This record gives sequence, structure tokens and C-alpha cells, in this order.
Amino acid sequence: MTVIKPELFDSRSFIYRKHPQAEFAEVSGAAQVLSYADQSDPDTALIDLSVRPRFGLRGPKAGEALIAAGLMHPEQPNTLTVSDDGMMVLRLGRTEYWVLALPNAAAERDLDALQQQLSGSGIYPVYCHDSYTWLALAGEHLADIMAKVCAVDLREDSFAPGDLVMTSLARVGGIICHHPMAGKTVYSIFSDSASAAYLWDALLDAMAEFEGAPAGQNFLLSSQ
Amino acid sequence: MSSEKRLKAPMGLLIDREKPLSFSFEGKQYRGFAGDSIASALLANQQWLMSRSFKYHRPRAPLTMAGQDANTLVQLGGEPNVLADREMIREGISAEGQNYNGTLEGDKDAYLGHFGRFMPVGFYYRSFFKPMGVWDKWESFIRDKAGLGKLDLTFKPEYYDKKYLFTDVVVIGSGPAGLSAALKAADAGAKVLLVEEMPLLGGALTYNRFDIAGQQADSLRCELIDKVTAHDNIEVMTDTVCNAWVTDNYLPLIRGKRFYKLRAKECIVASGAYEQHVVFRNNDLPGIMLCSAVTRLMKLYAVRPGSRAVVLTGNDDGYLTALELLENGVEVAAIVDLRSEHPWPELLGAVKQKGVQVIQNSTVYEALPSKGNKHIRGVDIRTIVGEGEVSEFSTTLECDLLCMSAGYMPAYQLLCQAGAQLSYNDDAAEFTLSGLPQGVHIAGSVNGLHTLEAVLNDGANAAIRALRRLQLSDESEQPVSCLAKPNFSWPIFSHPKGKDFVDYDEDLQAKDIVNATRLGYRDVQLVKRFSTVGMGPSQGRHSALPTARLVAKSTERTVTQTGVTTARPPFAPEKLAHVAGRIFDPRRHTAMHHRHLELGAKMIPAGNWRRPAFYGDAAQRDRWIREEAEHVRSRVGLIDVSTLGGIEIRGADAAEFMNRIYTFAFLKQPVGKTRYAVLTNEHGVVIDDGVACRISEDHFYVTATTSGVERVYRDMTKWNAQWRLDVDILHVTSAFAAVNLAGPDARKVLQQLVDDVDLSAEAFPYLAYREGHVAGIPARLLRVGFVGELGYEIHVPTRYGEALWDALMDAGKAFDIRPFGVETQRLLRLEKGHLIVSQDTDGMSHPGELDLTWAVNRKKPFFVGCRSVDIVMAQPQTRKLVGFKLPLNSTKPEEGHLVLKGDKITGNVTSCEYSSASQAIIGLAFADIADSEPGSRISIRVEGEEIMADVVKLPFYDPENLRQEM
Amino acid sequence: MPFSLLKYGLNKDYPFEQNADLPAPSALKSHYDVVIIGGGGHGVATAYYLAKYHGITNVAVLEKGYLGGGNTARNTAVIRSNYLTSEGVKFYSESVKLFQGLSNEFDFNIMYSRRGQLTLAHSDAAVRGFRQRTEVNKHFGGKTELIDPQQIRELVPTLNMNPADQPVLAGLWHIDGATARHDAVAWGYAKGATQRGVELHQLTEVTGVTVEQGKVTGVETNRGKVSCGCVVQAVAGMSSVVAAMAGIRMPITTYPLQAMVTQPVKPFLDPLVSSPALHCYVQQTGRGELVFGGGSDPYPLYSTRSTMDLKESLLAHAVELFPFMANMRLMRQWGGLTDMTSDYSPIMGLSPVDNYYLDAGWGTWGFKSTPICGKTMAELVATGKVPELIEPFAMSRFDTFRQVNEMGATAASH
Amino acid sequence: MKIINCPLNGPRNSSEFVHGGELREMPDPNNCTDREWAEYVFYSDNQIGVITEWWLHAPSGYWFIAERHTGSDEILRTYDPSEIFTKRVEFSAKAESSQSEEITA
Ligand SMILES: Cc1cc2nc3c(=O)[nH]c(=O)nc-3n(C[C@H](O)[C@H](O)[C@H](O)COP(=O)(O)OP(=O)(O)OC[C@H]3O[C@@H](n4cnc5c(N)ncnc54)[C@H](O)[C@@H]3O)c2cc1C
Ligand SMILES: NC(=O)c1ccc[n+]([C@@H]2O[C@H](COP(=O)([O-])OP(=O)(O)OC[C@H]3O[C@@H](n4cnc5c(N)ncnc54)[C@H](O)[C@@H]3O)[C@@H](O)[C@H]2O)c1
Ligand SMILES: Cc1cc2nc3c(=O)[nH]c(=O)nc-3n(C[C@H](O)[C@H](O)[C@H](O)COP(=O)(O)O)c2cc1C
Ligand SMILES: [Zn+2]
Repeated sequence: MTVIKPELFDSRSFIYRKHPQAEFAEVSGAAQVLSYADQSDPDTALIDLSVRPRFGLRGPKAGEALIAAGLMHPEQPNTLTVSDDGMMVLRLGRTEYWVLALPNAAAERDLDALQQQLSGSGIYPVYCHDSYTWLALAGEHLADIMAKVCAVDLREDSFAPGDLVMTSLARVGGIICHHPMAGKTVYSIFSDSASAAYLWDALLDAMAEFEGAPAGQNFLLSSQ
Repeated sequence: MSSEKRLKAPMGLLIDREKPLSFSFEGKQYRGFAGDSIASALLANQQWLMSRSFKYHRPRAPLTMAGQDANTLVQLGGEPNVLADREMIREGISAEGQNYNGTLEGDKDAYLGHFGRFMPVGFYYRSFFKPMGVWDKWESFIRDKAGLGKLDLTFKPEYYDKKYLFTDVVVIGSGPAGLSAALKAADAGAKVLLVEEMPLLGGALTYNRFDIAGQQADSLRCELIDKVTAHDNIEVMTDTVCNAWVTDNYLPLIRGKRFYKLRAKECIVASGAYEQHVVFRNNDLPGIMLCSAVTRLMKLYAVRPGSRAVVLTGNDDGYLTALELLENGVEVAAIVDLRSEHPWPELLGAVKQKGVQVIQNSTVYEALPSKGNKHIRGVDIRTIVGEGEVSEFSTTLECDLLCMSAGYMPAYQLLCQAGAQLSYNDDAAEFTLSGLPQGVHIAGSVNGLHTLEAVLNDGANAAIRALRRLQLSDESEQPVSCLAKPNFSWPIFSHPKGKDFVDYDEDLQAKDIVNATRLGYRDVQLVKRFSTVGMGPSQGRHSALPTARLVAKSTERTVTQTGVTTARPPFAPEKLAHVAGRIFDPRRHTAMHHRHLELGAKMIPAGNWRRPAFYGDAAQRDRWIREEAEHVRSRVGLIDVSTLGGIEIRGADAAEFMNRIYTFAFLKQPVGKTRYAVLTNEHGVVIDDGVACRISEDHFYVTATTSGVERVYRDMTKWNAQWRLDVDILHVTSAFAAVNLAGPDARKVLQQLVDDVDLSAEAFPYLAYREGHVAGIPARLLRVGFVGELGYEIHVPTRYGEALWDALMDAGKAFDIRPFGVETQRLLRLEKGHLIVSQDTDGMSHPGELDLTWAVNRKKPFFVGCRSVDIVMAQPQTRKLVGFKLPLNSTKPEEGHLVLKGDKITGNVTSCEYSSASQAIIGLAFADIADSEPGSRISIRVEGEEIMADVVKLPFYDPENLRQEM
Repeated sequence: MPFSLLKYGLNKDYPFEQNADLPAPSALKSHYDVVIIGGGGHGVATAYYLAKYHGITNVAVLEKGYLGGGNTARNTAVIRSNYLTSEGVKFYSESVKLFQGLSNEFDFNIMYSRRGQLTLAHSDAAVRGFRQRTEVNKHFGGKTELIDPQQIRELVPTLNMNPADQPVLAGLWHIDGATARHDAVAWGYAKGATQRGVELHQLTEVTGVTVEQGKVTGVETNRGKVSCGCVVQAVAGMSSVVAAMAGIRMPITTYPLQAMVTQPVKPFLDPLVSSPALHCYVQQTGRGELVFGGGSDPYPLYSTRSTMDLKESLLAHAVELFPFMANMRLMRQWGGLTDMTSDYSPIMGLSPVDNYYLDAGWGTWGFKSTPICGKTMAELVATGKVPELIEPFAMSRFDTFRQVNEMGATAASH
Repeated sequence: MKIINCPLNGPRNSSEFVHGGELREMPDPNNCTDREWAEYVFYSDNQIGVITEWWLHAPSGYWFIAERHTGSDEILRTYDPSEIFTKRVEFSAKAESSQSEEITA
């Protein structure tokens, strides 16, 4: 059995070098961190989900197309839905949607095929797999941690599960989504892929006082 | 002396007697307790002198014991201007006095005090400049005397950071008003944040005496604090200063090494009031303090402030202070009461019963100093015979402590920053605040209330106002009334010999203020600026009121008309470390970033990006650039161009949109073709350029410059918010990693990795666009000619960027492929005569000056800037960007050198490099229009030398463009 | 000790009221030959030169607040002439020359202090621009050099040469760079002007301008109407508002500009240091405070409130440039209203209304021009002819798209 | 710091927004005078009062319109540009109008 390493694949996380000690698994042609070796779960984890499958679409017909494809469709701008089989749909503004496979997504949901299906006039692809990094901040103290890099009130009262904000964090633009998983609070963060390394470090710095640490996607699957 | 001297508990609320600490001041060791401030620990050890004053180098000691004056600014290691009465001692710290020459005790510059009369207000303006030129010599002498503490220039910043906070209601100040407001608001269900500058909740309740028996403060404090700390809806932040009020209740809170930025829905300011001093001669001597400072010393730190005191007061609080002193074993020689009317009879009875002499309608006219002005040794007391006037007859009393209270000034700063106005109430002789914006509420003594009951009710009222706005209550406010009048209307007793300080920070005496007005500086703002009153570290906390009174009187106006100067942030001086915080400087890296580092690239900034300038050490820059360029010309090179901006335009109106945004015509651009695209702004100035690929009828992919793309994208989306064309505009810079594979062998390299695109010149000609796979990676391929060789720009989804680089470097091995950097690219494009927008253009360059008219379609109905281009092009042109050439052995002009025609500057060099391809120095420059034809000569001034260069036709290299079209 | 101090020290009656710098308030007359709107440095300087060189003294300077209380009170007092365009350099160089003699001319020390100004380049683009400015300056006799990192280190040893990971590549060393007591400049001019008979009316706000047949004939104020032969408008941030009273629309937008000052410390920094890329400049005053300035506010506004975001970003960069300054304490922050043109050059000269002269568009850089602007504006008023030095700055340049572009030489250096 | 109420994203700190200038009506570029065009390009009312202006919420790339008082900085209203720009804008052809021939380069 070969050990899975990011450089085995052409498609790589923007920050794969940040995980020298991690254990990986192949996820749609790239290496996804499963867990950090020799580490018990921290209270708060930062997880690199950059290689996880996703695509975006927008345009006047994008919403209808999603409904036609039978995907759960967020009714309100700047909200998200999560389906039982681990598909997350973000609605960014009025006419842009992202479809993402969460770590617990039914393994065989083929996003490429879905993306093909969701095309046509009035629908334009958004390259969110490449222009955005996907990080998940999960566990405890999330609002406190985010308050060190972001000016939006992300406490539970004002930022409920299913909410999404487009804002700036640590002075880069980003999207923050609230979607609990396995009984944990999870904030998925999407930000400029070119700034991924910078943001990773900035978040780790913000987490330090709460003893937060990097982890793999298994963190999101195991309930405590 | 040691610490057993301290008063017994419950005195000493802040100190922990179980934790003795030692520290040094001026090199001498002292002991104190955990919880002591530097000042309290020093005073406990009879060390009064802490600093020397700004101008006269007078000995200074604490005035307020609350960080509200500059007298206690000390040097703490490398850190200057630390408030000794706020900074807690820590084991082993060493502090020093400030602003002295020699030693603190024996300051050689203390003589400056004697020259006070030669340094009248504004004396700098009247001297040191005659005869002409002499100022230059005086200035350095004066400059040497400037400043207070010393900065450690080698200090390395520590880790400070920031955090945002949110709340329904913030209450600033935890005195009785604040505590009452917080409880009221929290009870109604609001989330409350209670912010207190001091380490302890309670405000005046922690140090002030409110009743004869001296019980009320403590019992009330305990009762309120118990409720507050037990309340689920109240969060408490002590040791936290709210340092400004900013629009929409945005409040910086400073605690420890963190700068919080609080957003509150409602803001209640219960900041209390500053006790005011009396102006008389030598009122700055060590041993002279405000009444509240003396009670703070005793109650908070258990320090007995002296052995024999005189209390100088304009209100009843002085009597209560006297009781507190007596109870703690300080003899009270007299209460000197400025008022002629009697105080509260029971209170008068209480002090008299203790044998204290009460002298009414009198003032201290002069404090008598011990040797060297080191401490007060007595007071000269006079009867008041008129406003600021005293009798000839004097009584002298010996004392080592003088406590004073002339009344209060509301702690107005935050409220004035919020837009409130101060006006003077003549009856009460005090300033009051009015005109608050919505969402800001005032409570307690800052609101001109002085009795405990009124203050508590006022706190509740402020909470009610806030709750109503939050729709958490519809209760109405209870009327409050307060008959106490703590302010004495004229506590200013000017002395012919001066040193009657109005402003301690700036050593300003009563006559300085008056003289400023007599010199014509009548407006209080001019008085401030001429005299510097209120401009020191404590920003007028104690000088504003006497100044307003003095100015009003001498200019025959009311105090309200006179007013006070603007209250500006910060509330209290704040460390730059706090405001700077943890610095976020986003960095952007391309997918190939680490490969560049591994290859030894010299990285340079390009906005937030870092790009390779060339590969190799900086010392041999020219060599690497030359080698890399020659390599591209003779073999094949690879450059990372991922930072290039990318925008996609899609939809039925995509071509129409392109046609309106760019100067060129785009309606008929064939699918599968690229086209140069120039952008002008509405002034007709060229601001960006790029390449537009038509991917399909209704799909364009355009590039923009690295630094320009953000603006181009914004402009595009803004225009379309108006035009409402059927297009979608997507910013895709980060979505694509891109390289330019260039050189005669480029096709051969690429051929090995591509099997779904025919790369032959016929099938994929110059300026064509194709899609396919490179090493299995989905790619957009553009045949471009920026560097003037056969070249392919390859754009792939970013996640594949590194693999693409690896594949090309690998496939290129056989052809000796070599990476090249942006500086090399700049040379290569210069050889081809391509301009770089912003390097070869400036804020005035229109297409005509740049020889870009070919890229402007002036027949189409519209493009952004079209009319402006028409207007400027219709005018006679004055300058033009030209190519010039010089022999290799000539002096090389640098970018920025001037092009001259006779005496006139006609232009400047914008690009210039050694070109081995042209065997010449080549460049671009703006030149006079008359000299812009090839064959003309232009004069370039290089380090004083004028060099004649030949204007040549562009490009310098491969004029037939054969190489890029291979 | 200078003799002048002895004089004060020994005299019991100092100050002598008849010797006041500024006269007591007086009534408004019904007519003046010249009304100057705005008692900032520019307004009083114009009045001063009218009286001094042209014998025109029936002049009123009308100031709605206090003397010099506009941007004159608020500016960071950077005086320099290292601009980019020939027009700019010629103009500002004249001003620097005048500044050097002002104290003695006024008999009032404006504390002109020639410290040199160092502007830092962190990019090749900046190096190119600085080289061009150096050359243009030298061409007109100015003292400016492009210096390398080693020379910068010698000049300001405390500077971090790699602030915010943006290495310092070169410096524009402007030896003529200077500073002065900004308020004193207004006071000196006002003193000189009023001594020559000019009237200065503070707390006098112009509320209307009377224009008859295309010609200005008077102004309305909160203290009544005044007729006049001509008007000079020198109101900085309020330029568009006052001009509108005369029916004139201007190519100006008003933005707040902020500055801040620390507590005083012992002097350690002589030159003025500026980093346009980091939007931060600093100087240490004669009193020992550090005065910081930076970029303009991001949107137009008529308010001098202070904002926190500007302070945060400016001081973050200050600490990058001089890390040890983390230990300094900020004492005060304030703002002024700047009248910005799109080419970062001023507007001086004629207007569409006869006898109504404009002195505006000074934006973030007009303190340094106070003397020369006053002098040339006075000449214009007195002679009716536009002096050559200010010809390029006519408002009409915008109608013909002939701007004088100083953008690159102005941002965050003032 | 000021709060700006973005019609799409709700109230946010002003630092998330980019000012886009006052709304100005463009004269017909092909038929106005040079002076009218210069007025449009360079001149501005710049008065104290309520102005209508563009703002961009940068993180979401959304342009909207605000009515703001330039004296008090109070924002009275924010709304989507479609309230004002209700239909597709067309530009009239130039006077000599010989429809554009492609230039090749
Ligand atoms: C923070 C800041 C820093 C700066 N730094 C520098 C610098 O370092 N170097 C530099 O050269 N420049 C600098 N400037 C710019 C410089 O301050 C100004 O350009 C210059 O002071 C303008 O002078 P002025 O006399 O024209 O205007 P002001 O001094 O503003 O005077 C105009 C006067 O007109 C009055 N007025 C307005 N309307 C009316 C009315 N209706 N009726 C009567 N009076 C009226 C105002 O009250 C004001 O007093 C800075 C500006 C600011 C705000
Ligand atoms: N202030 C005095 O010196 C003084 C002296 C004697 C009696 N009193 C009496 O005490 C009562 C005052 O009650 P009160 O509640 O109005 O005032 P207070 O003085 O008891 O409380 C004000 C509190 O606000 C805090 N504060 C002020 N500005 C702050 C800021 N920016 N950030 C954080 N904290 C800040 C202060 O540290 C103080 O603890 C009145 O009865 C008054 O007459 C006051
Ligand atoms: C160069 C300069 C230096 C200053 N130094 C100080 C100072 O030492 N102390 C101070 O309180 N204010 C200082 N100020 C700021 C003024 O007090 C004041 O804030 C500014 O003139 C704006 O006026 P305003 O705050 O009344 O609106 C200084 C201002 C300038 C322009
Ligand atoms: Zn002027």
C-alpha cells in the first residue's frame, strides 16, 4: 500500500505544506487530511478542506436549475442548507450558489456530473474550487476566536446554524458559514486561495489562547 | 521606611499585604505590596518626588492618584511617560523620574524655574530669531530641553492583539451611577457590559466618604457589587479603559495587551467627574493633592498621606475628607473653606467636635516650600475680599499635606466626542453636557449630580432610556433633583510672583492665560494654541475649567461663550502598541511559490503578491537577467504569470459590454482569438491593459495588470449596475495559475505534454486561443507575444498550478528550460517595445501620447473615456512616448531621468535597460512631440551629464515579428 | 539669553496692550476695497502682501471662526518643494525661500526648522518616481538627492529597513524639507497685516455673495452686509460651498484628513520621515511630540471627527517603520477638511465671476504654499494680471483637460 | 466606525465598503459640448447636504446606492441600484456614424 501524500496528485491543496505530519486519504483526485498523527482531538480544530469537491454557479437561472436538480435550495440570500447526504448548498447573495460535499457526504455523489447537469443559458460557472480555499474551524470558542480576526458578530444569537456572511477576516475577503456537524459547532471559511497560507497562520494565531490546533476531517465526523 | 507604616484594614482595598514586592526607583530599592501603584508604594516610603515639570523643571508629586495628571509620569525601563499612579508594581521593576539634568533630586535645570519671568507666555515667538540666522543655533539648544521621558530606541515590540466585542448596553464607569444603570438594564433583560478603568468596581464608592459616620460608601458598594457580579446579564471588565467614543457606539477598550473594539447598541456614560484644584502660588508642591487623591491613598492603598494637613475646599467634600484624615491618624490643622456660607451643619459640628479649626471665606494664597521646593511645609492663608482677591493680612500654618477641592468638572471627553456640547451654568459654577446623539446616555456626576441618591436614580434613568430604545421596557424616568453645589465659582488666586499653576503639564500660570488674551489671542482656541494650555499629556482635565473662567473674565464674555477646547480622542494617552495591535498584512502566493523559493528566486513585492524578480542572488542581478533573457531568446524559458488579473465576461451582451469598457472594437472579435485590450478612465487616461480571449460567442476571458485588476473589476461591475446589460462579470484571478512558456523551443516542450490540441503554427497561430490538456491538466492556451518569442500562456485551475510547473520544467529539461523572473520579462518586452501601464504611462497619458491610437476605435458609439479621448486628441499634442537607443558603452540613463530640450523639461525616461539582443542600451521615454519621429535625437540628463540618444522606431528587436509568429 | 527675553522679564507691565499681536475686535465697515473670505494662513497672507507691496489696506479678512482655525491649525506643517511637475517645483520653491525670512520679516518667530525630509521607496515604481522628482528639483536649483539604503541607515539609524516586509529600496532626501510652527505663520501674517491697517474680523461668517452683472459687488455675513470691490476666496475645505454662493461650481471634492500626536519624549528624530506606500509620515516637533499623518479619509465628508480605523492602520505602519515607537503614547487625534482636485494641484486665479478670485484646491498640501500663494494672489488682486507663477493653476485648465498632475508627489507626504 | 446598512448583507462596518463616488448623470458623450463633458468629468457640487452615491460591499462585490448627508455623515437610506437604473442603457451612435470597421492587430 502506498502512503498517500499530496504531491502524488496533480490537484493539491493550496496549503498542503502546512500538514507535514498528517495522515491523508484520496478525495476526488487529491489528498485530504484525515487526521494529524499522534494527536488527540483538540477542543478547537482548524481543518483544511481545500481539496474537497465543490462547484459554483450563478446567474438568473441558477436557482431554478438547482431546484430542478432536486437540491435543497436556500430560500434566503446569504444562507445555506445541508442535506442528509452531506451536500451543502450556499446561497451567496441573490443568484450565486455553491454546491459542496461535506466530509460526511455520501461518497458516491458525483459533483462533476451534477455540475454538467447544472449548465445552460443564464447559468454561469463559478470556479470556487480554485479561487477559494476551504477551511473549517470547529469545536469550542469559535465566536471568540473569530472575534480576533473578524468584525461581524458571530455569536450564536446573531449567527445561527444555516447563516452565512460575506465579510473580511484578518483583512482578506471571505465567506463564513455556520453548519454544525457531529454535534460540534463548525464554521466553514472560504477565502482567496492565494492567501490561504496567510489566513491559516492568522487563524492558528487567533486560536492559540484557546489551545486550538490543526486537525483533519475526521475531527468533523467523530462526535464527542 | 517600611510597610508596617501602612494603615490598618479595611484601608487598602487594592493591596495584598500577604504579597510584598520590591522594586527600585532612581536606583534605590523600595518595598510595596501587590496591588500598589508605583506612586502609592513610593508615597508609603515617603518618596514624594517623582518627576520634574515640563518647562521649569519643578519637583512634582502625585496630584490625583488616579492617572489624571502628568505629575507622575515616570520612566519604566525603556518606556517613557508611564503613569506612576496607575502602573502597578511588579517584583524587580525599576523606574526613574523624568525630565531632569543630572539627578531627579538635584536637577541642574531647576534654575529654569527662576527664569520664569523671562519666559512669559509665548516667549518663543518673541525671541531667538534676531539677528537673522541665529534661530538655527538656539533651536538645537531648545530642542535639547524638549520632551519628557526617553525612548529606548532598541526596544522590540511585544505581542499585542485585538478583539471585537458586541453588547446590547455598555456602561462606562462603575461608580454608583454606572452600577445602578447596569443593574437596571440587566434586570430588564439587556445584555450589559460594565467597563471600569480601575481594578475595582465602585468608582467614588471605593475611596470617597459620603457620610459623617463613614459607613455608607462601603455598604452600598458591597451591596451593588454583589448584585452586579451575580447577574447573568452583566459582564464586567475592570482594569479596562474605554478610550474613545466613535460613530455608532464603536468603542475601543484597552485591557492588558489587548485592544478591544466594542460595538454597543446603547451606550451609557457614567464616567464621573474630575475634582478640580485651586489656583494659588506654589500649588504644585509635593504634598499638595486633591481631596480625592488623599482619600484614594488611604482607602485604596492604606498609605497615610502626611502627619499634619490643611484642607482647602469649596464644598462639603473637604470636610468629609478631613474626617477621613482624622480617623486615619492625620492631624488636621485647619479646614480653609473658600465659601462664606456655612456647610451642612451636622458636618460642621462633626469636624469642630474633633477640634478642627474651620476658617471660612478664606483661601490658601501661597504654599510655602521646603528647600528646593521639594515639599510643602506650610500655607499662607488669607481672607477672600473679592473675586480672586485676598486681604493683606495673612495667617501662616505649618503642614506637610494640603488637600484641595474647588469642585468638579464632568468627565466630558467621551460625551463630547459623541457630539455633546458643554455649557456653563453660572449658578452652579459648573459645566454641564447636553445634546447627546441617539443611543448615548449620560448618568451620575458627569451629568452634574452630586448626591448619592440623585446619582443612583440618574443611573436607573439612563438605563430606562436605553431600554426603551431596545424595546425592552416602556417604563418612564423618575425625576431626580440635587441641591448640592460643590463648585466654588472663582477658586483662582493669582499671585504677583506667579507659580500659581492653571496647567501643571505645561507649567502655565494664571497670568499666562490672561496675558495671552491681552496679546490679542482672545478666543479660547487661540489661548490654547498660543499658551499650549491643555495640550499636555492630561489634555486639560484640570486646566479647562480655570482657563475658561480666566479667559471669560479677561475678555468680558460669559464662560459659556468662552467654552472649552475640543475634546479629542483618545480619552487617556494610549500606547501605539495597543492601537497597532497584531498587524494583519495579507500575503498572496501563487501555486508555484514554493518552487520559486526552491529555485533560489529573488522575490519582490507586487502589491500583496510576491513574485520572482529573477533567479539567483541579488548581488548579481544584471547577470541573471541577461542570462535569463538570452536563454528565452535562444532556447526556452518559463515564467509564472499567475498574478495577472483575470476577469470573465459572460452572457448575451458580453461582446457589447467589452466594447463599452475597452477602447478597441470587440463585437466582431472571432471566437478562438485573443486581442489586446486597453482601458481608459473617464478622463481619457490609459489606466490598464490586458488580453481578451473570446472563448465563445458570449464568453470572454480578459486579463488585467496585477495591481490594476481590482479596480478594473470594480469599475466593470459598477458600470453594469447602470447599463444593465445581460452579462455576468466574474473575478477569476485566484482561480487560475498561469505561466508563459516562451522561446524558440516552446512548442517542442509543450508538444510533449499536449495531445488534444494541434500546436502547429497553422492550426494554432499567433494570437489564437485554444482549450485542451497539458500533462492531463485542463488548460486554456493563449499564443501571445509579450516577450517577442514563440510563446504560450497556459492557464490552469489553481489547484493544478504546481503540477503544471513541475510538468513543464520536466518536459523542458531536454531543452535546457530555465525559469525567468519579472525583471527579465521587463527587459524582454522592452526589446519588443511593449509598454507597461503605470511604468511607461503616468496619470496624464492618453492613447495618443502612447502610440496606442491603433487600439482605440473612435467610431463606435461609446467606450469609457471616449469623449475625453476625443477632446485631448483634438488638441495639439505636446509629448509622446518614444523608443531611444544608445551605444552599449554610453552612460546608461536610469528610469526617471529627464529628457530636456534646451532649458525645458520635455519628458522623462520610463524604461531603460542593457539589451544584448540589440547590442545597445534601449529605452522608452516621453519626449517633445517635435522630437518623436525616428531619426530625431533627444537629450537625456544623467547625473548632470547630457546624453544624446537616437529616437528609433519600435520595436528594438525583431521588427517583423517573425519570432513570435513562428 | 537673548536680549528680548530680558526686556520682558524686567518689565512689570508685560504684555503691553498696544503691542498686542492681534487687535481687539472692531465694527464692520460698510465697504472694503478687498474682502478676503477665510482667515486661514492663505487669507491673512494675501492681506499682508496686499498691504505691504501694493499699499492696499482697505481690506477685511472675514473669518467665521478663529484666526487660523481651519486647516492652518490642523496641518502637520511639512514644508517642501520636491514636487514632480516643473510648474509645481517652481512655485513651491519660491514658497520655501519666503518661509526662510518670515520670522525676521514679522518680528515674530515662526520657528522655521530645516530638518530635511526623507521619503522612502519600497518599490521600483517609487524609485523611478523619486529619481524623476530628484531630477526635476535639481533642475530648478532645489536640494534633493536620491539616496541608497546605506545612506538612509546613516541618516535615520533607527528606521526598520524592511517594514511590513516591504524593503526600503531608496530614499528621496530633500535637504530643503522643513517644518514651522503652523499657527505662528497665520499669527505673524495677521500681525503684519493688521499693523498695516487691514481689518481682521473673526467670528464673521460669509453667508452670501452678491454678484451683479457677472461681477461681485459684496458679501453678506452673520454681522450684516458689506460691499466691496473684489473678493478673494481662501476657505480651503469650504471652497465649493462658498463658491456656490457666487454661483461658481468647482472641480473639488472635500475629504477629511486626519493627523495625530504623541506625548513628548526627548528628541531622537531630526528629519521628517515619510513612507507613501505605508501611508504614514512622522516628524518630531520642537516640544518632543511625534506628529503623524497619513492618507485621506476614504469618502467625502464635511466633518473633522476622528476615526479609529485610520488611527489603527496608520499607527500599525508607524510601528513597522520604527518598532520601538510601540512604547510611545498617543495623546490626541484630529482632522481637517481638505479641498481635493483630481490632479493634486491647487486652483488659483480668476473665476467665472469678475473680480472674484479663487484660492482653493489646496487639499492636503497647502500650508507650505502660504507665503507664495499670498504673495501671488495679492499681485493678482492689485494688478488684475495673473502672475506667471500661478498661470498653470487656473481653474480653466480643467475645461481644456490640461491638468498639472502632482498625484505621485503628493499622496501621504503632504 | 460607522455602520453602513448594505441592502444585501445588512449592517456592516464601513471598512468593508468602498466608496464609489456621487451618482452623476452622464451627458450624451456624442452630442454634448466639450464644456458639458468637462463639467461631468471634473466638476462637482460638493455641497453640504444629502447626496446620492455609490457604495461597494467589497467582500460580496455588490454595488448599491446610499443617500448620505455630507455634513452629519448620516446615511438616510440604502437601496439596490435597480431602483434607479430600471432599464438597459443604450448609447446613440456618433454623428458621422459609419459603423465600426474592425481593425486588426
Ligand atoms: C491633517 C492635515 C495635515 C496637513 N498637512 C500638511 C502639511 O504637512 N504640509 C502642507 O503644506 N499642508 C498640509 N495640509 C494642508 C494645509 O493645512 C492646507 O492646505 C492649508 O492650511 C490651507 O490654508 P488656507 O488658509 O487656505 O485654509 P484654512 O486654514 O482652512 O483657512 C480657511 C478659513 O476659512 C474659514 N471659512 C470657511 N468658510 C467661511 C465662510 N463662509 N466665511 C468666513 N470664513 C470661512 C475657515 O473657518 C478657515 O479658518 C494638511 C491639512 C490637514 C487637514
Ligand atoms: N469624582 C470624584 O472625585 C468624586 C469625589 C467625591 C465625591 N464624588 C461623588 O461620587 C459620586 C459619583 O458617582 P458616579 O458614578 O457619577 O462617578 P464615579 O466617579 O463614582 O464613577 C465613575 C467611574 O468611571 C470610571 N471611568 C471614567 N471614565 C472611564 C473610561 N473612559 N473608561 C473606563 N472607566 C471610566 C472611573 O474610573 C470611575 O470609577 C457622586 O455622588 C459624586 O458627588 C465624586
Ligand atoms: C503640528 C501639530 C502639533 C500638535 N501638537 C499638539 C500637542 O502637543 N498637544 C495637543 O494637545 N495637541 C496638539 N496638536 C493638536 C491640536 O491640539 C488640535 O487638535 C488641532 O489643532 C485641531 O484642532 P481641534 O482639535 O480643536 O479641532 C497639534 C497639532 C498640530 C497640527
Ligand atoms: Zn492661498
